[in-house]
Amino acid sequence: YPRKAVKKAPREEECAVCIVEKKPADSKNPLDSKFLLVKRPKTGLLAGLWEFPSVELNETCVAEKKSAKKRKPSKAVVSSDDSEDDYVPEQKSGSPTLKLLAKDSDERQAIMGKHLMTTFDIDLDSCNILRRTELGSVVHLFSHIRKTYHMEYLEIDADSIDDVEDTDQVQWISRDELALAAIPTGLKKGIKLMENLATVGAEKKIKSTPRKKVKIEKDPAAGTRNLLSFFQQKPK
Amino acid sequence: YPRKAVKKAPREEECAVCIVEKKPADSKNPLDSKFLLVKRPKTGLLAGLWEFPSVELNETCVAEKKSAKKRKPSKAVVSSDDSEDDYVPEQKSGSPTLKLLAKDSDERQAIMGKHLMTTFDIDLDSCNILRRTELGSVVHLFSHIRKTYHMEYLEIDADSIDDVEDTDQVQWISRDELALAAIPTGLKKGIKLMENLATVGAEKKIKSTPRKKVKIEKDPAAGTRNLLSFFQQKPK
Amino acid sequence: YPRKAVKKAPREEECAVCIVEKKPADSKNPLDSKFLLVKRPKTGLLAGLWEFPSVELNETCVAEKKSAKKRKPSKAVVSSDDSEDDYVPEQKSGSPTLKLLAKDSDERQAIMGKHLMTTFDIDLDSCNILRRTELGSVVHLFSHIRKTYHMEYLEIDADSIDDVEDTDQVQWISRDELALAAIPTGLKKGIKLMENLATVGAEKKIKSTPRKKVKIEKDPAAGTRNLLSFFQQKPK
Amino acid sequence: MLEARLQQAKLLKSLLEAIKELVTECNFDCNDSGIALQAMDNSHVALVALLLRSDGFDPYRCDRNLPLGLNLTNLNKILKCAGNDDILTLKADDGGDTLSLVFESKDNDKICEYDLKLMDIDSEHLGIPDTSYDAIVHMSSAEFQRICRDLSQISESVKIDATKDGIKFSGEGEVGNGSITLKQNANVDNEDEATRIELQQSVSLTFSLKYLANFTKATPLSTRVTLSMSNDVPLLVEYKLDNLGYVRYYLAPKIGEEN
Amino acid sequence: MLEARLQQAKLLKSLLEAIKELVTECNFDCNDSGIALQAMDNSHVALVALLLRSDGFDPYRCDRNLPLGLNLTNLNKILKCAGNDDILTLKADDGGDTLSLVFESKDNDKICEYDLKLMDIDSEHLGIPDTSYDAIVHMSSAEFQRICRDLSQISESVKIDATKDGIKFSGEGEVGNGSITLKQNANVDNEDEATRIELQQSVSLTFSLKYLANFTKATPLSTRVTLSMSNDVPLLVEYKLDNLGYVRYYLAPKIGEEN
Amino acid sequence: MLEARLQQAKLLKSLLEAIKELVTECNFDCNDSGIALQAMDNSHVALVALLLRSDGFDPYRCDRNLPLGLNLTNLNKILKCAGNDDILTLKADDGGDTLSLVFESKDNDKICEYDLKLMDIDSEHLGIPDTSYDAIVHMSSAEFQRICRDLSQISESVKIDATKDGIKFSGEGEVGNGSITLKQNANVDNEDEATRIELQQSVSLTFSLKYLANFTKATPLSTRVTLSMSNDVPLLVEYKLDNLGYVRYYLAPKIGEEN
Repeated sequence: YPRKAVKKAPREEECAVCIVEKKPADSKNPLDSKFLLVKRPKTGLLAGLWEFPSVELNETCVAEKKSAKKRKPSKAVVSSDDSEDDYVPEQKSGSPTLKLLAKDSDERQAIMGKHLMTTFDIDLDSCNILRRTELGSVVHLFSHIRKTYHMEYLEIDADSIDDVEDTDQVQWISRDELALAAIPTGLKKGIKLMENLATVGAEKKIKSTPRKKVKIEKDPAAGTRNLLSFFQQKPK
Repeated sequence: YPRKAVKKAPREEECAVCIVEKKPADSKNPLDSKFLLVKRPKTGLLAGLWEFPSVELNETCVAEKKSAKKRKPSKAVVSSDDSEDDYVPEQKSGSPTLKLLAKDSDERQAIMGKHLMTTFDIDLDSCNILRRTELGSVVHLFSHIRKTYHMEYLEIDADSIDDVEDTDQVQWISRDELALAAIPTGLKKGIKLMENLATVGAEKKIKSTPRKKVKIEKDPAAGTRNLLSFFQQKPK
Repeated sequence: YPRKAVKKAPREEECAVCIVEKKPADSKNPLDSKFLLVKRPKTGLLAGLWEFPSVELNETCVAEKKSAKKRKPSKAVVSSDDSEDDYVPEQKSGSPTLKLLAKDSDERQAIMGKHLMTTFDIDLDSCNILRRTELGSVVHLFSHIRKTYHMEYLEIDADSIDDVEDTDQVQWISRDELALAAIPTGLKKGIKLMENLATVGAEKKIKSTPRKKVKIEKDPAAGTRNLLSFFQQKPK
Repeated sequence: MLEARLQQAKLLKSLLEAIKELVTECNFDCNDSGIALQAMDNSHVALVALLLRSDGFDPYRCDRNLPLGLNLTNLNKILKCAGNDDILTLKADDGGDTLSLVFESKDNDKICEYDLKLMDIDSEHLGIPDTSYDAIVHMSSAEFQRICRDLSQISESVKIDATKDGIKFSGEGEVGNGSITLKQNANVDNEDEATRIELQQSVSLTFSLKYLANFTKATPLSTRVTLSMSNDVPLLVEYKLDNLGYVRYYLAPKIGEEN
Repeated sequence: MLEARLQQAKLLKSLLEAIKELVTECNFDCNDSGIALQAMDNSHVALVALLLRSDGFDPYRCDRNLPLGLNLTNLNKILKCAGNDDILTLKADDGGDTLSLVFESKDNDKICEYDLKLMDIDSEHLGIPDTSYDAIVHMSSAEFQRICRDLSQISESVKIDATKDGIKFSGEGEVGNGSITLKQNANVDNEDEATRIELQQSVSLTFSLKYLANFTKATPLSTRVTLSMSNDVPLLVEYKLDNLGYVRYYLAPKIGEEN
Repeated sequence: MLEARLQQAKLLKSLLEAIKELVTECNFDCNDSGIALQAMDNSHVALVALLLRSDGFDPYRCDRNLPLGLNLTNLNKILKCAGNDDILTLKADDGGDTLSLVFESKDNDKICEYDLKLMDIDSEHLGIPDTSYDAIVHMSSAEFQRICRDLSQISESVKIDATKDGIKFSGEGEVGNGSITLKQNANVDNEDEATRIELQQSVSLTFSLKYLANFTKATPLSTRVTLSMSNDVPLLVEYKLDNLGYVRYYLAPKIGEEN
């Protein structure tokens, strides 16, 4: 037989993302708002792209990487067989999901609050929060990672936080620049969710009401248990 | 009831746009042409994007802005209720269209001629115009503005105008760069119209003939009267 | 009658393109790879865009250009009649295809090997080639050129070639940057072919097998003879 | 409180199709005489007015004025879940924030209940003056739809000329010109196909084809349509619903020579 | 060696449509009792199991176990080339690397032969325990498809409640809520329309509608469908093929209050 | 001056569909014997030749040679406005710059008049030598369309082998190989389905499937198609129009082993 296709579920990763909008309290013009963007590290997945403040939620990432490293110690030239054996052990054990730091939106908001504090000096307890709401979750497939972005939207009164100079790594950019920035596709879905939310908010004049027009591209398998927890894998 | 939706027509604005192509008279190669682009101001709508030379045609814009300012004098923290009350007065008066400076293409061409002269030192009376033609009108919807771009296309013999150094604010760019430049979506439709025109011109070898393939996304309501000029709003 | 439409076949040009991937031999991570990009000359078709190493395969290009120049000696101002008379002679002679330097993939690989050697100092004989395979041909239509890109994919062990500093004209960029780079549309199809190949390679763990998912947008007329070699043009 | 029962869900399904492209959100104004709706499109050049009389329902109860603010896209999503022949019941409480829709199939034991969230919509009601039109054309609704579709191929607007002999629709565009003429033919066999014209005075008016084509989404509601015209006055396009009410569209004419 | 002849290509065409969206590549396991397939979707929440018994073919020959690794997208491309009423023959050699498909039309002298490349697929077989379900619902497959489609309009998941009186499907979303109830009606005239419930105990389970809607691609295969449910156990959705076998889908339930 | 009246607009509508994807602009050459068209596709590998004889029209008048330069996309837009059963009249003046099309419906009082702008097209006429082909295959046009569509699933080109026993179409691609064989069957009941082969010598030629599939847009024009082939010569695919003329397509063969 000519080809092999060993079916494997991609590695699951989850990530909390927060779209922070800084809005002059006395402005009705949505174009006066600024959004917080951070640059990704220069190496690794999506290197150098801009993204919203994000926290990886998978604790075991580090452990996993370590074991992967152990498996390729020699620097010998190998064939182009770029197998992904590294992940097979997880597969076999029947638990393809890594351990999560936060299971629900409350926990995620707490983690994100700390992250904004330590990384950007934004103290949510002392600043004036105009709105904070979940946008939903967006799933993005990379070559061997299935990444779930849990998006929230945070609107802060611009007068209640200190102005910080833009740097190479952190910037506050306008709504129009947002549309042009080099942001990973996965997060662009988040922008869309936020824009819908904003539209609704603006039109309806009532906040935290049931949203409409927000078409979330939800993963249909989200929230569904894994079949492997019910059925046994047969020995071959 | 949970939500409010006050229906309001967006503010109407019109704008004359001129795609200026500078073409070496001895070149048959469309890639030798250069197009004039200007950078938008650093603030306001579409800040920092590049656009073709444009003239706003609505005289009352300034007056309107002033009245808007009066309505939000205090810098107090308000709720996220980003209403657009500012525009309601116009609405009520039953005349949602602002006063126009130019009603037809002749008037627009005159205004644009002056603009090119004063802003870019391009004197249409002294330079060699190879072609000047209307491209049609393109409507673009912003969040609360309905903007009509009246596009014209102006082809000038490159030898008949002075070369000017490109600056941060004004540039002559090539056809290929045009496709990559950060130009507002609304104007990109204009580029398409021009390209169709160019194609037709090149293929057919006859200018100012009925164009084909130029599919203008016309606003179906254009040229139609407002119903409010016929029917009375009932008191509530 | 209002318009003329003289039907002419576009000029045919062929070009060999090589996507060179430099891959650390000890890395299974596709994101560690780098791709070789070159900047196009500042003038001419697609000026200033980045592309993969490419060799034009049409010998007569130069001769053709010369004859074109002869036909427009005076710098007089002409009308906007941008005819393409230059190519008519070829048309009339019934042989719209220029002479090709390489007819099959072996010849193209030889030419590309020389090109990589002389231009980028990459000596295929001395470095460790992990994979070299044809990706197929992609046809792109410019205004008056019908360009066939013969794409190949070359995977080299990163340890077996010298690291070279990136310059203004030559860069090794990552897979993610590749997605964002200003690469001509025609070549983007090539990237897609390569990605499909990579996916298949990774999933199936067997190289040089019949590929799947690789949907090549082939020109349906490719490989078909010209009707003019069978039928005679009637005198008018 | 509203309770209104319709023998065939199909009617409401078709009504929604007929108005949802023109209007996204609006109030259904319910009172003891029936359910009415009036709304303008975003550009304020077209208006749709809908009336469903209470006697078209059985039973119908509505004690006091009750405006139901609805998102038509969402209402349409729910109506898609009704079978054409289902019995449909609308229910709403006076203080409530939902419209309840119940679909019962006639032939099997299936009941569907949907609750649609209501919105508070601040609508503007326009007073439409009684007009005695110079020309009233009765014609096949399918033929009117066909004409709008055909002329859209070549033109963006249509000039309608009504004379005592017939009605002529004409347009022009890049491709060329076209005109379609229907002769007055009161005596044809097929009543649905007949074209009849009540004329006080010849009229000639120009309209946006896109809007007219939009109005013809109401074609499934009636085999006949009526075009009422006077010069310099909005066109009235009316589809009558058998014994139940009507859908009326108004469209402002185009100005001057521009098209 | 496999040789299996089917009187109507349509059956295999419909089977492929029923599983190809869920699974892209899998093994058809052939042996003397017939052809079987088992595969999970990529997310590992759904499983499809297919059985075509040998006596549904005439003739059927398969000497020893023979797994045929197939790309279903490619197989489907080839099956699209078969007429619905063509006679279809599958052939494969024991050591071979192709599956041969022959389509013969009944009425004219046309013979189509296709060779499909095989793949070596390392599939994981799951042992599915015998479960005595608390509720088994027999219902019209078309009705089930309709219900999944309708609720998809407003919701991403469906709660299924089975009681002795009937089965209720309900969902909720941005637009509002909806529920569809089918009453147990063993005695209706139309056998295909009847809803019958075998109940040990009431169940209430929530599932992803997208997956259920995917399963209903099997609707053309049978007029009836069976839903077998116990709390906290994967749902079994089964379509029986007349005298030939079945398609079964398993779907894990949703967790907790999230939907 | 041209005046040509056709009893059924459908014929011209179908003809346009059959050629508009291959050719965008070309001359309809009118003279006293009828209307002819000849045009190559952009890549210069295919040619379409059309003839409508004057006696298919009633009346037909054309005093002198009159080339009508037409944009087929625009002509098609206007023909879409004709009902299938409308009576169609073409009119053009000798010095004019428009083609006038009049559609009259048979059953009601509707007249449509369209004016299409003409273009001055500098067309190249090719002399097509009379060829006595080695193999001429008469077959069902629907079957030919089906075969082209089916093989397109797996291949980009088709090899056609004609022998005295039958005609074989075969292709190969990533997915696998396929072949479809039609046996010569002169005596079948259904005349439209029969496959007949006039053979001087066996031929084997390879063509681009995309172009062949394009030619089969002419299928509605005739129940039969004729494939005429000699080795190393363009294929002729002909659809005859009852008593009126023909559509012929020529396609150059593919070179060598490349496909």
